[in-house]
Amino acid sequence: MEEAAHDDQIEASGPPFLRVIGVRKSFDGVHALHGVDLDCLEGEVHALVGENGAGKSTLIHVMTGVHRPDSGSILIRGAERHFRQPSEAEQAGISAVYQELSLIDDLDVAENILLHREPRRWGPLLNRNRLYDDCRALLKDLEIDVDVRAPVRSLSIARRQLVELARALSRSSSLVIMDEPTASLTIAEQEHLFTLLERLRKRRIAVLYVSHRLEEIFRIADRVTVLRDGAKVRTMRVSDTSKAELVELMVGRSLVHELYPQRKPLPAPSPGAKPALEVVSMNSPGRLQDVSLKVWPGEIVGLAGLIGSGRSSLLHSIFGADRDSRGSVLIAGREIRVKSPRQAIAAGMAMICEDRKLEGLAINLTNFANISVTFLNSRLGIFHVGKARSRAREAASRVALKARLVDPTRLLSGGNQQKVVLAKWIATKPSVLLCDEPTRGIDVGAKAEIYRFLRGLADEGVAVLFASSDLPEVLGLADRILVMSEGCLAGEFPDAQTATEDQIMFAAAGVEESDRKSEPA
Amino acid sequence: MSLLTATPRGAPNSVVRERLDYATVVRQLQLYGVWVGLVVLVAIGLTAHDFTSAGNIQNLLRAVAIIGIAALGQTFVIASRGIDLSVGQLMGLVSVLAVGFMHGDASLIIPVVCVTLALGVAVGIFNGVAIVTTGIHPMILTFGMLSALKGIIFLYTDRTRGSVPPVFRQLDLGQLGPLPWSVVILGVGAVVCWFVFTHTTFGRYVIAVGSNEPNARKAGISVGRIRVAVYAISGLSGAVAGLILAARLGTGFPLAGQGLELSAIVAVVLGGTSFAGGRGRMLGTVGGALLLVLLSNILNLKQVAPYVQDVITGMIVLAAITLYTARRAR
Amino acid sequence: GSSNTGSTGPGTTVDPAKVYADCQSPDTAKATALVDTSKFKKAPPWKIGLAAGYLSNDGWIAYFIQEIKYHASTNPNISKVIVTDAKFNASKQISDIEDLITQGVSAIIYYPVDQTALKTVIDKANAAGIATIESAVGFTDMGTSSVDIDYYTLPVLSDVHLMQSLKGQGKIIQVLPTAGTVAEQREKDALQCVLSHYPNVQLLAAEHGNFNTPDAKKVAQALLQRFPQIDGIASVWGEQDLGIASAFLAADRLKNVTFAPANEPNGWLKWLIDHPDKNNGIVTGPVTLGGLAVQQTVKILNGEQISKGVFQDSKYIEPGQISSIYNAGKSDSYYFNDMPANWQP
Amino acid sequence: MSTAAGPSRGLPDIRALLAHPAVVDNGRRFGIWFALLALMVVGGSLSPAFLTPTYLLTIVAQASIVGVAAIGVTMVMITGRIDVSVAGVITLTGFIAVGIMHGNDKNIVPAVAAVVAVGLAVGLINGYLIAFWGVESFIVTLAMGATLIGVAELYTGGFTFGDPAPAFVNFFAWRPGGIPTLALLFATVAGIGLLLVRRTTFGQRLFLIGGNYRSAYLSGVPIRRTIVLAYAAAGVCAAIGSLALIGFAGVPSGFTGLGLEFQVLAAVVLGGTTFEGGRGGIAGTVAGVLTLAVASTLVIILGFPFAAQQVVTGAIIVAVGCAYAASLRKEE
Ligand SMILES: Nc1ncnc2c1ncn2[C@@H]1O[C@H](COP(=O)(O)OP(=O)(O)OP(=O)(O)O)[C@@H](O)[C@H]1O
Ligand SMILES: Nc1ncnc2c1ncn2[C@@H]1O[C@H](COP(=O)(O)OP(=O)(O)OP(=O)(O)O)[C@@H](O)[C@H]1O
Ligand SMILES: [Mg+2]
Ligand SMILES: [Mg+2]
Repeated sequence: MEEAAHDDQIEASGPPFLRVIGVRKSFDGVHALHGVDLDCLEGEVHALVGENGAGKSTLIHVMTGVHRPDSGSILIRGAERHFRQPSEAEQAGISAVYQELSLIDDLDVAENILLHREPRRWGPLLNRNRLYDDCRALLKDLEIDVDVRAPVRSLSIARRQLVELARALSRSSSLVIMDEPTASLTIAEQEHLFTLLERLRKRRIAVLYVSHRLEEIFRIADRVTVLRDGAKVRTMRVSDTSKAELVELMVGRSLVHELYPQRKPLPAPSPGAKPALEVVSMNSPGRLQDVSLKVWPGEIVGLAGLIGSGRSSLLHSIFGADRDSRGSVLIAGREIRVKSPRQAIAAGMAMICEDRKLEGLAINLTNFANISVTFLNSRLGIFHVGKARSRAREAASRVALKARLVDPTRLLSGGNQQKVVLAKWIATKPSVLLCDEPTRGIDVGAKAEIYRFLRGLADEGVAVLFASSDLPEVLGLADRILVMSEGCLAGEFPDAQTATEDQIMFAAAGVEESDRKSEPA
Repeated sequence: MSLLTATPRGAPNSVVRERLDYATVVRQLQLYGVWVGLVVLVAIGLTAHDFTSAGNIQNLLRAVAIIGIAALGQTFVIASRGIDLSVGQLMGLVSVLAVGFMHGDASLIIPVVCVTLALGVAVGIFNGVAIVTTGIHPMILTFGMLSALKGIIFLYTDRTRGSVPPVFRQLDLGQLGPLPWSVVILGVGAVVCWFVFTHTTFGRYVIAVGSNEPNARKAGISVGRIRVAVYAISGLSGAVAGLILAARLGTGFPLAGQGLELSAIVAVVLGGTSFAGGRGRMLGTVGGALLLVLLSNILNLKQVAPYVQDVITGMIVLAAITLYTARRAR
Repeated sequence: GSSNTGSTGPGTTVDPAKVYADCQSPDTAKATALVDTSKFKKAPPWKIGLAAGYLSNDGWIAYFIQEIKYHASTNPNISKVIVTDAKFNASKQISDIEDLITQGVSAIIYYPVDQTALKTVIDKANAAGIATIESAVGFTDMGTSSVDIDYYTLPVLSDVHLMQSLKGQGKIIQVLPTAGTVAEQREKDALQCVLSHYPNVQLLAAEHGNFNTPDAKKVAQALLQRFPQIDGIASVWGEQDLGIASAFLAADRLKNVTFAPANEPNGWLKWLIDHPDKNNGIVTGPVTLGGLAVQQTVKILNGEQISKGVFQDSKYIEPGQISSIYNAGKSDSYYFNDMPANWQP
Repeated sequence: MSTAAGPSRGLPDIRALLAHPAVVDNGRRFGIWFALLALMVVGGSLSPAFLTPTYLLTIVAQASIVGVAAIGVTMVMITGRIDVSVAGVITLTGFIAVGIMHGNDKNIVPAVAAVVAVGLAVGLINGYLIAFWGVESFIVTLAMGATLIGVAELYTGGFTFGDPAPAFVNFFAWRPGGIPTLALLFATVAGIGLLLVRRTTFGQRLFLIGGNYRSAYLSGVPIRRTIVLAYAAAGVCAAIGSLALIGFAGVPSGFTGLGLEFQVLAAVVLGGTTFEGGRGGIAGTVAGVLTLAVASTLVIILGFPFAAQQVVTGAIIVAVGCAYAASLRKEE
């Protein structure tokens, strides 16, 4: 491992700013990291890539003291450090833009940017004038146009991301870590970020950059480290590798399509056929604008878009989970009233949510409780445990759940937790399945199983509409792709097999076809 | 020109989401409800005989001081998403101990005040440390503390006991200009708390911790220390309120603090501080305490029968709280 | 006053009269001082404030207040009674009295949450020319006047009867009202004094029955468990005795125990009538105290000279006589009183 | 790799054993029963009569008032909400019960029906405000409790009028087979509660809501209805508790129910139902109720003064609560 690290070093001018050696971390038996090495050199942009759930964010959390590693060490300029809190990492010169936004909604922009580093007067007194002046100056310098006094609560996701960025850059740190900073930015904003990164490089600041978008990496990074299933696969110079190689290293197999089940061409819908799901003019104030779509039985439709583009909002609206939304939903041609998920379920819909722990599972309860939630509707209110158990067992075996029903869901791996979610929904025998990031944070093996499972359902005639931020996944799994941007449908790719990542990206980032030509490739 | 000013097309995302929706109305209510309530009450009060007499105004103010001061500390706690039920009995304990120790001796005032204030802070720190280290729900912990403190009061004395030196009684009876000293303390306390809350880094951290604890931690804030500090402040304010209680009663009455914590909490909530944390209104809290006292005063002056008073007060609090904390359940 | 026929058992070497003489209420002497009330004299109509320390505690208080209202209504000079309720909050009672002063009442009748805590505001009322009449919780030399049941004499009377019935020998428990109240303090002191004359009576424990039946029952159940032998119960509140009796009955130890005479809630009278062997008489703590308080107030407002304190005598009523104050048509929480039917709740 | 950690001095095995999920889990589930057992052993060694069935049943009967009310509150707390209006319900329904019975056996049925109806109504209002308006449950039930006490005062004018019917009192003084009827009542309500929580879809939903409100909503659990029902159950249980209180006392209960809400809360929490919801259950609550009852009897038997009883109660709550919370935190 040592040798590998030396091989890849660009300059050997003293120890790297930060070196991570053999870090391991597990959560409730899920091994998120097992033995990762990494180093970040001054003036270098180091990219970190890996599939969803490879452990990138966990590694970052370990480096910034959010999590403590189970074992392994972190060296700053050659000296070992144990960060117990984020503040200690910050003092050591590390700042981070986390993947999930880490702002405080109840504070304003300036208070957030300088949180815990406020300009003071006479000890603990807040110097408000300087706070706002400093922030204004900072944002001006970074060319970010946000009102410093605006409450963060009122900002869009993209703006929050920019504030977050400003916060990380405002620290005079020696290492800036960015976990998917471009995930919600428009093309213009992304370009701007890259010029900022250039500036950092010039100031000899180390940057650790996580992204799913490989083009970005080839544009800005010096070296790249690939993680897979919690372990480092390889670190190499960007100039020595190719996109194809990176993909192969990330996925761990040379043939990507093995991961995804075969697509059969759908028969053209017969004239009288009704779509399984039809959405007409769905609106939700501030979130969705006039979205209409159809999904045919047996079809898998992928929803692509930037973070905050409204994919989750759309799925929630269809599922009746957004009270502010207006629009009609038709199931098999019949308009249904969906003012609550309950009604949606009764109409034959099912929805796999984006965040398992927040929206999908009560992790402290047993798998049985979590699976049986959707079929608790016996008339007399008496709970036939035996019957329910056999039904749950059947559902669990269909998704090949590798855990006992009586186990608390909290103890399961991410993949198995997701299978619990799947199991609870297939137990309802839905005709329309909505999935929001169905493979987020789970390992490749489990992903492949879930893809196969979804395809299997489609083959049985279920209509599947899924949102994903993982473009290869959208391209690989979907029959048809819809792209969302800022609450609207911004593009459709009727045949997913012929679409490319670039095309989708451009549509998602809100660039008209005409502009695209002038963009640097 | 900045690269980032280009307005995105469609742009529901960049719309500042301050629509006049339900949540906004609730927020406005939380901000101004208490003042509106006060204005209405005063208008009703003006129709009562002698409402505006100097004597009545002073009575009102004196009555506000104790609840108001305890509620100030409670505001910090609730803004940080906690609750302190022990503060009422703490007030009782402090008042009983202060009276017992002084026993009419003016020379003991300063040491006794110091000791009892320290006691309040110590109880608060205990609460905070237990909550932070074990993760126990603050309502349970401080409820246990409430029982324990009540017991300690009765271990010390089971009957009214002792007296305070006349000088000490000036805290309640004496005046600075038109204002009773206790009200001066409340005023100063309110200003200090407001200042600390809005103009120091600590205040920002309390909001951050109450609003989103994990993110506050990520920003480098020592969440544990902030929590301990807010309970310590609550303890301190409870002790100050307890001393004023001692001055007001002039004697150590073991049951004196009973139930005061609930009045304090109601005052805080009426003032617009949200139980969900992340938002605190110090001056609103004072307004809330004033509202409670004014209500009782006006009902008395209007000669409303006591039982009816209880129902009216209960309903008003119920309605106010329903309006304030209602959010769209989903 | 009372007259005990005196038993002649082997243990009774004590003359009750001696005990009464020795265990004098600390308050009686002070109560005889004369007070000049000319400065409180007012022309009618009078508005009277009633500052209650609490309303919702027990039936006795409710009847007491009703008595005040009734007697006020019979006096054409009294135009109104304004009631405030401090709900056991000493600080609120101060505010309540201030509010009454603001309203310019002619006199204030009050029963305090805590006596001493009210001193300043009472002085303030007096300084403003408003007479203050303390009532119901025990004599105080504070304010204009005090109209009370003697919470010291009443338990002494009751305790002495208990000692006599026990023939000066045995083990007793004391069940006290709510901790921290004046009544509780005086009862403890009274029993201590009485016991000092009866060396062969042993006080096993003193616990709180809080003036009410369920709490007293719980306490009694535990005490029954703790002490295999209990000969006597020193409790002067009939409502507590009801709970104690039911606990002793359930434990099948009722036959061995003697109750001190307690006060006169209807339910307790009924129980005594139903259990003649347990009937040891009662000592009254009459709710007519309310009427007395109004009388005293009227005297003051007329500027008459009064004595500082007035006591509503607690009488011992012989077992055979208690049916005279028992009212079979009324609820258990009824108290014998002097109000006409339309004033009865 | 490097620095594989693990201090291997002292008692690593025992510590590892204690940290084992199964031990932690069972410790949490049964800890309160062990505490109860320990208290009984202490009691038995102090007073031999303590462990006689008669006396133990007496304690159960004593505990039945808090116990019955706690069953309903447990359901509410499993959903992650709270109900402190219990004392208000007990007080108001207590007056209504004796007011309607008026010492006459004929009136028992209407009285009981009215009491249950009022408890139900209060529960429905609480539940409606909390489930449909999303009002903070602590503060709203607090205000509700205060209002109910005001209503009780208004209703009675401070007087208790009426008496419990003789048959009612006799029924609760009865000990069929040596078992006090109050203990039977408690057992029955607890049994029904246990069935509701363990064996009905309603019970299952309580846990799902408390475990994760959002996921329950998105899975089609009728959240509001379930919460309203839980509060209704709490209201009904409190009303039954009020009947138990009258039965226990044999006289009108007046305002003696005041302050009971916090005893109920303490018992539920000791039983392992957390404020955050999704955990706990009826069995634990029964143990919590009995533990508090035995503890408070013990301190009297030990001859501790009133003050010490308070301190001990507080200390038990703090200690058990902290231990429980700490064990949960370790798990995270
Ligand atoms: N706090 C946590 N508790 C339990 N498991 C966790 C936690 N954080 C991460 N994991 C698990 O650790 C694994 C790695 O997750 P991590 O978030 O580091 O992946 P990632 O590479 O950042 O993925 P993505 O590209 O989706 O951001 C996943 O299986 C995830 O479920
Ligand atoms: N409850 C809400 N209140 C206000 N705004 C919301 C709410 N939910 C979402 N939004 C906003 O609506 C926009 C669309 O968000 P949404 O989560 O649907 O996007 P997404 O494309 O699914 O992104 P992600 O990849 O993060 O899931 C975002 O700007 C978000 O801030
Ligand atoms: Mg990540
Ligand atoms: Mg989404």
